Amino acid sequence: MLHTINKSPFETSTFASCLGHAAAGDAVLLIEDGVYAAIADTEPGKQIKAKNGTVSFYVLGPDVAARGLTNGSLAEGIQVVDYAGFVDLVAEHEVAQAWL
Amino acid sequence: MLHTINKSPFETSTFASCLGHAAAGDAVLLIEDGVYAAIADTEPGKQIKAKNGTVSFYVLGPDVAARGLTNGSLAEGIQVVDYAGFVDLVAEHEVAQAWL
Amino acid sequence: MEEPDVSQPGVTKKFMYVNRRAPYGTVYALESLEVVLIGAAFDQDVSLAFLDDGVFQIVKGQDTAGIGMKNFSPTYRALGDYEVTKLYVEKESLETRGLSEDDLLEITYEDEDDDWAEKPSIHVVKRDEMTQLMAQQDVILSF
Amino acid sequence: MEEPDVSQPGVTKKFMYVNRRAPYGTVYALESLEVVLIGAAFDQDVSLAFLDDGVFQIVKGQDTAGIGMKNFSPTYRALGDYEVTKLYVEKESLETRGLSEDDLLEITYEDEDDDWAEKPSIHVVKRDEMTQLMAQQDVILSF
Amino acid sequence: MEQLVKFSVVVNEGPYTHQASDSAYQFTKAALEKGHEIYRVFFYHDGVNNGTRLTVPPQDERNIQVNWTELAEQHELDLVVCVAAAQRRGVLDKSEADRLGKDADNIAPGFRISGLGQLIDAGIASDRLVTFGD
Amino acid sequence: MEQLVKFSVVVNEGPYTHQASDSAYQFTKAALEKGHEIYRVFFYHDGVNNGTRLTVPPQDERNIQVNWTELAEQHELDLVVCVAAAQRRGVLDKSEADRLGKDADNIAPGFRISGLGQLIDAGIASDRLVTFGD
Repeated sequence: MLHTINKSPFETSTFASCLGHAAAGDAVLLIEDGVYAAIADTEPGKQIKAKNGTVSFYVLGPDVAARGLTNGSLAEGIQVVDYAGFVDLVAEHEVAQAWL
Repeated sequence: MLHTINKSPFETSTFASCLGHAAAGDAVLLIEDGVYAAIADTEPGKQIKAKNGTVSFYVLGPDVAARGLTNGSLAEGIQVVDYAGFVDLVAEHEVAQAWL
Repeated sequence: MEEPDVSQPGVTKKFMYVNRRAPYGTVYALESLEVVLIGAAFDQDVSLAFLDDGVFQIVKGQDTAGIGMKNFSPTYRALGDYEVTKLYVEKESLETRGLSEDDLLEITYEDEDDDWAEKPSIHVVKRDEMTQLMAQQDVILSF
Repeated sequence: MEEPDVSQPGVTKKFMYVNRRAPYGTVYALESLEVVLIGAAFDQDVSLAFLDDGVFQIVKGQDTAGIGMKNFSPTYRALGDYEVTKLYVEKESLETRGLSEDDLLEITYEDEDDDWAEKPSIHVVKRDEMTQLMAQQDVILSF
Repeated sequence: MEQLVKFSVVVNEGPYTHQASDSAYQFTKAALEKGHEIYRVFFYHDGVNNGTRLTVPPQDERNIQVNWTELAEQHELDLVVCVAAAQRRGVLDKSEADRLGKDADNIAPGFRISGLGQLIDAGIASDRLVTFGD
Repeated sequence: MEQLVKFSVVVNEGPYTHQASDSAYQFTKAALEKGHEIYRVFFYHDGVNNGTRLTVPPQDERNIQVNWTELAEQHELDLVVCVAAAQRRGVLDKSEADRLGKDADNIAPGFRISGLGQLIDAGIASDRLVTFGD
C-alpha cells in the first residue's frame, strides 16, 4: 500500500495516525504541507528515521522546494521524487490511501 | 481577551496553541468541533481542569448537543452558553481572537 | 437521477470508506455517507472504518436542533437495509476520546444467511487489526 | 478599485495579523498578506505575528516553479515599503520545526526617525512575550 | 442594563463544507436579537462562496445563502464579498461580469462586492470583530 | 518496460484555497505524459468549485479551471462534477439551471455534471484511485 500525507505533522494528527497504520513493506509519500514531516532533527523527522526500513519514505521534491526546504535538510533515508515518480509509486502499489 | 477555538483537540494543535497563549484572566470559548476538548477524563479535558480558574472556560451548548455530548460528560467547571451567551462573551471582552 | 451505472458487472472489489473526521464541523462525514448509500447499489464488498475523530460520527444522542443543521446520524442505523453491515471502529481512537462502545449508536442488520437474525454491524477493533483490514482492500475512499 | 475608505480618520487602533499556517498548502497565508498590504493604507498601528506553522511563511529560499504556483515570499521583504515594520516570530515555533532565525527571509525597513537607517523588521520572541503582545491589541485578524 | 456593542463578523469559509458560515449566522442573529448593531459581515477566502444565488441544497437542509439574504433584508445588514477572493473563485455581480467579459453572474440578493478595505474599515469602526473560519 | 495503468483521480477541494486541485492536476498531467490512462477525474465536496467558468484569477496566477479544461481537451479527459455536491454549492450546467429554475449557469467547458455512481464506477473500473483533498 502507498500512503499519501498532505498535512503538516505540527498542525494535525494525520502524520501520526498514518504512521500508526502503515504496515511493514508499505510506502509513505509526503506531499503538500505533509513534506514538513521530513525535516531532520524534528520529532516527526526522528519518527521517520526510526521507522525507515520497515516502511519506505518518499517526499515530493516540488513541494519541498516550494517551501524553501533543501534536500540536505531532510531526514536521512527519505527519497525525493517528482510528479512522475509520484505516478510510478501509485502504479507500483496496489492501493493508494490518502490520509487527509 | 476572549479566545474562540473551533477545532478538535484530537485532530489539530489549535487547542494546545491557544492554551499556550491564554493569559491569566482570559476567557476561552469552545465552539463547533472545538467542543470535543471539553470531554472529561480526556487529555484536553484534564488540561482545562488544570487551567480553570486562571482562565475561564466556556462551551457552546448547541454544538455540544449536536455532537451527542451531554453537559454531565464535560470537564468540571466549564460553563455552557448558548448563542446569546456567545454574544455576551464577545461584548464583555475587549478583543476576540479566533484560533482557527 | 442516480442510476447505478455498473460498467463492469462481473467485478467485485473490496471497498473501504475511511472516516477520520467529526460530523457537523465539516461536511465530509455527511457527504461520505452519501457515497456509501449510492455505492451500495453496486454490489461491492463494502466496509466502513471509523478512526481518529471519525468515531464521533456514530456517537448516539446527537441533537442538532440548536445549530440549524440536519441530524444525519439516524442514517447510520439504516445502513443494514442497504446491506452495508461491516463497521469497524478503532478501540484506541475511542479511548483517547473518553468514549466506549456504549456511547455509540446501536447499529444492526438482519443476517439473511442466518434466518434473518439481528446482528451488530459495529466491531470495535484494535489499531493493528484496523491496519490489517486496510491492507486487504482494493479501493480505499477517504474524505 | 481598492481605495482606502477610512471612515474614522481620527482613530488609530493596534491591529495584529496572526499567521499560524504554512504557505501553499492552503491560500490563507497569501490572502492574509493581501489584507496586510491593503490595510497599510489605513495608517493603523500594525504588527504581524508568526507562530505555529505560520513561521514557514517567511522561510527563505522558496522556489515554487515545480508546483505551478506563484512564489509570494518576496512580498514579505517589501513590507517595509508599506510601513509594516513589526514582524514577531515565535521562538518555540521555530525550534519545534528545526528552524532558526538564519533560515528566515531577511526583512528590513528604513527608519525615518533614525536617518533612514536600515533595521530588521523581524523580532524573534518567546511564547510569553507573544502572549503579552497579543494582549495589547485592539483588533486581531486570524485567517 | 447591558451595553450595546457594534459588531462586525468575518466569514472565511464557504457554505456546507465548514460550519463557519452557520456559526456566523447564528451569532449574527443572536446579536441582533439582543439589540446590538452589526456594522458589517465580511466574506473572505472561500467565504465568498456564500454569496452565490445558484445554490440548490436538498429540501430537508438549510439554505445558507437564503438565510443570509433574509437576515440582511430584515435588518439592513451590509454583506460584503471581497472582490479579489471572489474573482479567484468565480463569484461575480453583473457589473463585474460585464467588465471581465464573463457571460453570467451569480451574486445573491443582499450581498455586494467590494474591496478588502471594507474589512480594515470594519476593524476600525466596530467595537468588536469576530472571525469564523476553518 | 513499465506497465501502463488505468488511473482515476478524486479532487475534494476547490481551487486556490487548498493545493489539492493543483496537486491533482500535476499528477494527472504526469500520468498522461508517461502514457497511462486517466479513466476519470471526479470532483467532490468543494472540489465541484473547480468547474465554474466564472473564475478570474489575477493575471500572474495560474488559472486552475482553464488548466483542467485544456488538459481535458488535449487528452479527452472525463471531468465529472458530482451533482449533489454541486447543487449545494451553486455549480450548475444549463439543463440543471433550467430544471431547478435558476437564471444562470456556470459550468466550465470540459466538465460534466453527473451522479456519485460515477465515483464508485471509477473505483471499480480503474486500477488505481488517487484522492486529493484537505
